[in-house]
Amino acid sequence: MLRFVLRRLALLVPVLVGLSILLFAWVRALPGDPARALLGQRATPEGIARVNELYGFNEPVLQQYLLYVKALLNGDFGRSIQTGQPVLESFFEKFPATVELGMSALLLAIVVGVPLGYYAARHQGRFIDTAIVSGSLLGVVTPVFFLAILLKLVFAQWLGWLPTSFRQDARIDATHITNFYVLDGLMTQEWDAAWNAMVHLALPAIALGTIPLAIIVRITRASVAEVMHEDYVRTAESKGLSPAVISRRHILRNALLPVTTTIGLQAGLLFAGAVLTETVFAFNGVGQYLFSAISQRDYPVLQGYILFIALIYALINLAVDVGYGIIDPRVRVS
Amino acid sequence: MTVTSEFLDSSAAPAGVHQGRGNLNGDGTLLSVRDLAVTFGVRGQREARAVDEVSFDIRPGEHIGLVGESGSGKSVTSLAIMGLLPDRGVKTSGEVRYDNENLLTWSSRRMSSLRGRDIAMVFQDPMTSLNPVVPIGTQVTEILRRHFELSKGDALARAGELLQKVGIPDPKRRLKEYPHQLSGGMRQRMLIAMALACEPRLLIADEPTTALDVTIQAQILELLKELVADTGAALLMITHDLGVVAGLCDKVNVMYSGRIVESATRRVLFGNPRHPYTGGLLESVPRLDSPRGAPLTPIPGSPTNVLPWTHGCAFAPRCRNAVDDCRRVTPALRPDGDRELRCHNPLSDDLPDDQRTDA
Amino acid sequence: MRDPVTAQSAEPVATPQDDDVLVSVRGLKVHFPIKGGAILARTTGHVYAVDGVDLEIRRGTTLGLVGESGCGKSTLGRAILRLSPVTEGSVWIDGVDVATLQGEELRRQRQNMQMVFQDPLASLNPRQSIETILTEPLRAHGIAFDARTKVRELLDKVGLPASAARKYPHEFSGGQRQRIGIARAIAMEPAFVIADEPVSALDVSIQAQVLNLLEELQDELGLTYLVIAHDLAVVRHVSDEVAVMYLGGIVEQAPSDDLYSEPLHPYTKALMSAVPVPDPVVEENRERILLTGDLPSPSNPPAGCRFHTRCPFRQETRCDTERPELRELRPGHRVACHWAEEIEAGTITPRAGAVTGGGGDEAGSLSFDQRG
Amino acid sequence: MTIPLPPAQGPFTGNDPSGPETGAYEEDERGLSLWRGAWRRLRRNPTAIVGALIVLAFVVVAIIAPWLTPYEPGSTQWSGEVSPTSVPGPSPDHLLGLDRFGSDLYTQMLFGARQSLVYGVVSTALGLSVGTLLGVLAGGLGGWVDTVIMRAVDIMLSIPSLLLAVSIAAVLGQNAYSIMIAIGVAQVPIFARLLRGSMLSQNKGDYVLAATALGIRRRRIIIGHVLPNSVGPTIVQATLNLATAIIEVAALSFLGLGESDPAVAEWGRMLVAAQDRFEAAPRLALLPGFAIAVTALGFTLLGEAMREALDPRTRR
Amino acid sequence: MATTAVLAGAALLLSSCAESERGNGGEEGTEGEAGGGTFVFAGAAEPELLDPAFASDGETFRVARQIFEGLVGTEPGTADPAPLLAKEWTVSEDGLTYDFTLETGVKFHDGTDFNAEAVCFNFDRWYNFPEGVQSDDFAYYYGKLFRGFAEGPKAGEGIYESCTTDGDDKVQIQLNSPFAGFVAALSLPALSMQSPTALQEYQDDAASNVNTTDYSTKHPTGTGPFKFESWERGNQVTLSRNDDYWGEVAKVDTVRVVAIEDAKARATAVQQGEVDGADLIGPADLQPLEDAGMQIMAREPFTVLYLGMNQKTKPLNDIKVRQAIAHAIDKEEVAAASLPEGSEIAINFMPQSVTGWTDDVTTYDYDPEKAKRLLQEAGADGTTLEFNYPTDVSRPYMPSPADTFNVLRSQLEAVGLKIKPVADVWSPDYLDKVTGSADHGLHLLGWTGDYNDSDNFVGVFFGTQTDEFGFDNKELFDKLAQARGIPTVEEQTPLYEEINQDVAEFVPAVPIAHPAPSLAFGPDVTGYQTSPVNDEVWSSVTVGD
Repeated sequence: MLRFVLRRLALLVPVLVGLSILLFAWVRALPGDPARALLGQRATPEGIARVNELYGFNEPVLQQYLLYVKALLNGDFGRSIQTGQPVLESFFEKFPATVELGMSALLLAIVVGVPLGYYAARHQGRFIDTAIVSGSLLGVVTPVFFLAILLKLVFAQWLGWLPTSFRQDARIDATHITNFYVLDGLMTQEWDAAWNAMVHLALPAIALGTIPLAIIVRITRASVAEVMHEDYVRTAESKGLSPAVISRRHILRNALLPVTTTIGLQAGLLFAGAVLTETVFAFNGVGQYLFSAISQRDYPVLQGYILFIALIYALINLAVDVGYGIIDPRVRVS
Repeated sequence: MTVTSEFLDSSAAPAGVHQGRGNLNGDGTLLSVRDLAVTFGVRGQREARAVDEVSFDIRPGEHIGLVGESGSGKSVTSLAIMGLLPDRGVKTSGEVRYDNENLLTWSSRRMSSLRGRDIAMVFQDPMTSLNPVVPIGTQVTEILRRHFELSKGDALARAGELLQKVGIPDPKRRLKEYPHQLSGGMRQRMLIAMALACEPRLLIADEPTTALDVTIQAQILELLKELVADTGAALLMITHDLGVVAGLCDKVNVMYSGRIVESATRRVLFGNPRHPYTGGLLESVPRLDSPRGAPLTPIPGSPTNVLPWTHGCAFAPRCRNAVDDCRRVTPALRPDGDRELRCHNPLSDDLPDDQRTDA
Repeated sequence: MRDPVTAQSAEPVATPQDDDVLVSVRGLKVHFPIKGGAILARTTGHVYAVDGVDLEIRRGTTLGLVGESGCGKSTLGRAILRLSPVTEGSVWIDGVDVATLQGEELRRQRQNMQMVFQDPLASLNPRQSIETILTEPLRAHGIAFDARTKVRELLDKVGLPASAARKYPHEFSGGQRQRIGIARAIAMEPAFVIADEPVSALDVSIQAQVLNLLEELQDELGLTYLVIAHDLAVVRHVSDEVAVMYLGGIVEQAPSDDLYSEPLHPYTKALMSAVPVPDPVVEENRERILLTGDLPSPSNPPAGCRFHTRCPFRQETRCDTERPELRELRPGHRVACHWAEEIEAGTITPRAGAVTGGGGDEAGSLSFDQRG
Repeated sequence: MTIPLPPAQGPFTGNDPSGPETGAYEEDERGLSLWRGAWRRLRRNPTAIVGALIVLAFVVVAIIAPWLTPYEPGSTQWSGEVSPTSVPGPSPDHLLGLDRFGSDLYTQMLFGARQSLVYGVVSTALGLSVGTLLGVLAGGLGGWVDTVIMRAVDIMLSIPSLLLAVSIAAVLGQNAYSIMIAIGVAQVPIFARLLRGSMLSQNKGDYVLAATALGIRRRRIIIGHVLPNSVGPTIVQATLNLATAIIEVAALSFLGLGESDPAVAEWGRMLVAAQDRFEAAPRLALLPGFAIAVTALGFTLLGEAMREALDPRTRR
Repeated sequence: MATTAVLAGAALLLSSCAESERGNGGEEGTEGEAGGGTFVFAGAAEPELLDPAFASDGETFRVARQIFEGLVGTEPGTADPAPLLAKEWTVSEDGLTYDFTLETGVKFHDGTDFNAEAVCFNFDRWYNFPEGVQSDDFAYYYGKLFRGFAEGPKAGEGIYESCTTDGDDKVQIQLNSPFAGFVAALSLPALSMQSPTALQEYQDDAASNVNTTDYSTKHPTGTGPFKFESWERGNQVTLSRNDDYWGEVAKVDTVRVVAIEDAKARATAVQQGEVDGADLIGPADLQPLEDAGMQIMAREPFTVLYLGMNQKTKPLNDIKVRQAIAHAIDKEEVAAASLPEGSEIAINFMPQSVTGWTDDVTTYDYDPEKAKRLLQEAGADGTTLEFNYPTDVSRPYMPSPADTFNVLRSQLEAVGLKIKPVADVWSPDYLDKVTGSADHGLHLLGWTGDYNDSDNFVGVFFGTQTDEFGFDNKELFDKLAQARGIPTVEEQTPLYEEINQDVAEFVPAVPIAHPAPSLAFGPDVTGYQTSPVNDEVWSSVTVGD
């Protein structure tokens, strides 16, 4: 297993190097001048030249890249052109928000999706199955941003039950240690802060979690339906085991293997959804920041963030594979 | 409930094994199948009758063979007895009499406490019949714990003994392993160990050696024979391999397209097959003991070239002996001397008279 | 890719000039590398699938190759046809060493050597009609033909109606598909055909049809066959000569009748005694030599005689240290066992408990009689 | 629908006289190729019919949009009637009312279908063709070509596809082409990997070995055997990707990277433009939102049905 | 405009209400006379840094105005200078010497005394900024207003001469050339007084990035009614009441400034009570918010929105075409369709309250027929014009660009022009294209005044040859340079009036309106005093009832 992990990590290196080159080239291919973005409406040509010189943007690209890599190797991801904040620092400030959002969305998707999928599979062809399958189809095809807008309209604006933006009510005096607001609230025993953070998570998490939820329902259903007809389930039945044991030990344990892979894949894909969700809900996370970095041509932020996301994406996939090995003994030996 | 340990202690008398565990049917049979019919219905398609008019008896300790090619309905029959056919889209009629009751009318809950304990089953493919992600130990102990009130430790100890019994070396280590770490033969031994764990009164073996190599097959058949004899269980052997039943079964039922076409004791059946299908099978399979160069006489067509039984004899399109009646009149399974036969024009009876017990 | 460790028999073998012999295999080895390593893939071992095989097949005859799954018989068959990489050795077919051919030369040579596969459905391209399947090889080799007549003729040869030409593989039954596979193999009128488990995927009532067809075609076209199967009865039925394979090597080879009447190798004996016979009388009176354990892994074959770990006749000496050569014990009957003579003479007997049966299950018969 | 049957012993093989095999000897008809078989199964699948109807409706509307409305798309001639706080609702002249820019909403919706169709089809076709080419090269040639292509694909896949599309759209600027290219390029790795994977698995098939044994040239094997058997999943994926593409076009518009003209009838853009008129006229957002979802649903249903129809396991 | 007056009245009313309701207490019930509680305000972006000397963005200034004070402030509700830290001042005849008398007893938040020495410390700091921060992205305002530093490329061009103290409460600033807008300019937050102690301890003007120094992120120290508490990047800035404030102590305990980029989201946040107030409310949201019981306020417009025309492109180089376009536009309709209530129609490129505004200019009344005729005369009817406008942005002068574009487009199309829309993301794409390249035709842009100075409007627009307008009009450039150099406002006035007339004749752009930036507040907010130049200090604000 350790070998496997090492091998995968080693394989990651060329991908990241390739990605960093690609990113570097791409970021510089973006039309528009970061200096202009920084200086705004009143920028003068001298001012722009000065900023470009400051950030070394008028050096040859190859040299810029080498300098960038050199800094990277020293753990320096550069500073945001817009805010001057070190990229690494800002990433770790914003990353908890996105993780919190993504985890809630995923948790929602798993906690609701797996039982629904299982239930549908066990009632294949009945009305309830059709209903669940249709619902999940709708979930797959509804654009995240549309759903986000709808949720906002219904639950925030019409019903006024849930907040529309931010991670926490600005009126609450909350201590932020880890920047995971719910966790912070629990750690500091500021219960209302934790609760408030959770309430703020509700709508974004639902919006972001719907697609993974729908996909998990479908995969679980398909997987359970397939496993149900496996020989070993028949063996289990022939042993006279109780339906509960058959479901849990023989059907679910096997059926969840592909679901695990799906969950991993979805976890990676949440980043894309987070850009849209965070934008709609003014949720101050990586997605929103990344998107504004694209429009602001904030080169260091773009390069750093996308590299991080790719890395995390790869690590999630690796974790899924490792996890898969842990739950599937067949993979363990090889 | 106390666990009977005779199985583990082979010196104990097999007769005592099933004391207090149900009765025989009134006619002395352990299991009596009468007019079993299974119909599969799928939305938008015509119903398909997979098994029809199937009747046979199993007495305690008896070995019964059910022989047929794929699609002949032999496995469906066994699943129907076990109550393992899906609820939806399947209609089962007839009677499976056990303990003077019709199993087909039992609730699924009641059936599930019967399965594994009174009637157990070994399946064809040992590769797919074991749960790949559950340790072997759990898979053996779960059946013990389901049917006997055993602690985890006791169940595990007993599972170890069972593995030993079926010839799996180093059972302690094996119990912690997973099925993929075993060879095919070992897995089949595992399945047999599980099936015999509760010392059932009837063991149904559905093609238990088909997926195995011939030397392993010999091992497994030998093991089955031995264990079934030890526990005194009856055996219903389902196979397509006439060789397997020839050495094992007291009585053989040959199925074709969902119905029994010939039924007799093995000596009678193999010595003098009368149904053209049985005869054809025997003539078309190369035999190790026949002189080389003896030509094979194949059955023409394929098992899919069949008539529906409602329009005559299903085998008629492939039958060398077919007469006009065969395509018009559905033959019934009738006693014919020392056997039961479903044929309008059976093969000639060419055995010497002294071996016959004419009706 | 030659394995230095096992390369002792690399000396060139003289071209077999015997016109009678169509196929001659010398010292054939197929070793598959096992890839491992933490970071960079490297070879950590080999699967010795075929490990030094010599075979000869005379023109117009059939050699049966029998063995259990995992013994390397299919790999051997594929290596002979260069469908598996050959690690070492030569394969002379009709005067050409196909083991050394490459590229276009090899492709050309394929006209002369064909294969019938085990799974008829999997080996037919599901998206091609039968006509395409049958004519594609002819086109590939630039053989001129009239499609209609040729296809009709081929189908006729294998006992299928001409109407089959425009259908697709999935529309046929198993036996019919295998006929198509055979028709395709003979389309280019090859001299040599390997049939790899040609009937094992078929229903029992169909097997005879296909076996008969193979025989008819051999008579008609003078084909030379290598029939690979795990079923001894099938192999015996179709073969003039039989080779028994165990864990990458041939352990016994003899004319069919000799082998079956007098198996000399303990493995052959065990194998034959294990085959059930559909005759209660025979079954009840048979002695059965039971082997213990499973086939060892071909990636880590036992030293000495590969069979010694399971052999009921195993001796203290030689068996676990010295690999027995295939030697001719009688004319045409070769065996790879150090103790073959002694076993045959009865001076070495199998271990106790390895033999069962003999005299039948008396108790069973008795109870049966009582009940009857 | 999975039929619960004991494996390998389906009772249908024996008793169904209408089974395809009985007639094999007698009738001289054209055989049923896998494609035709799949088509037949597709036609009988209600899911496919619903999906196809939606897709058909969508395509027809997209094509004949100009004949369904008396107005020009993007015409803002009624902008005077629209104010920040009021947007005229449905009336005989404007079936769905006006949008916030004073265009006829009904017309905009119709032409939105056209935009979505063009964007979806062009971008998917781009992704499909480039991806297929790369996949065939990688899967067919193997070796270093495979390694290089797959590493590149890995790199592309290491960025979530929407992010990739956003990045590309940002580079290419705000116009229709850049959206199509962005979404198309983001699909390339999906198709390349899918096709390569299915080609590799087909490569292991016996029929490929058989073709090699027959002496058929490698190139011919790849093109004539492996590829036709590998494209099934790709076609399914392309259909499903049409749904994704339509949603992603809308997402890019939503992020302000789409078509630059505010009056252009593009559902995603209409949705984002409608956001600040939500109270005044929710229909401005709901209609395009539902239109996107329903269209995506149509393609998804069709794709799923095709997957089912092409799946060898559902073949009888 | 009537509406403006009403709204301004409302604002006053609100502040007087605050007086009467004071002391009712917030939920926290803090002691003292203040109302307590937390006031949460949403801007459109987060501040860039907290040292206003290096800032030029409104969001930084919004926060800075609560923490810092300058020598000069503004009259409430106007752009006119008013005493703040300086009680009074005098100017010499030649306009070069300024004498300020300071408030006494004022302390910075860190306890440092505010006195003449501190004032000179600040002036000297600005003047001696190292070269690294002299660029536009840092000391923009000082550089623009004082034109040079002690060292660096613009050494010697500066107009600052010296600062001398006379006791603790008297300070004299010496300039080396006259600057009519000097006093008004001192009301800019960029020139507010900062604690010398804190600056010395935490600020490093020579840092490679002054945005991230300790001072700029954690220790901004001024004399204002609120003290800096914390800044959670990307989240919020928290300020607390300065209980030792020299003037009237603020009423709320805490102030939080949050950033919500999307205008719609800001409005929703106010409506949902997630924030107490928000700036730059979109025109479409005003009515719904009002209906929901929220308070709407409009600043007196100190902005201008114009339709720019690039004379580098044909046929916009033809004055007839430009006149035609001016006649084609119905400014009232544009305002009604896309601008908040309270916006004024523009005829000059500066709001009415700025020196030099005159109604004696050529006004191009809405006359489509005349426009068509002019186009025909110029042979330009049916020409296709590129029309650039930004997306995803709301500026005080341009709350809803897409809507504005849309109305303008239909008006221009109505007179026979064809419009090719080109939309870009505001920053940097749009700005790049419109102000940094010649690759544009018509475009939307505008300006928000920083302080009451004419040059801050027309001078910025038309003072030199620019890519934005693409014309070279030496006469106009000279006039603007000359006006800038005149020492007193009184003398400047006629010249700026003349300039406005010239510009109107020349039509380099069409002034459309002076949009009134709108703010929205929850129903329980009182005492918010709007300012045309955003000089809004929240000490009088109360929250809760």
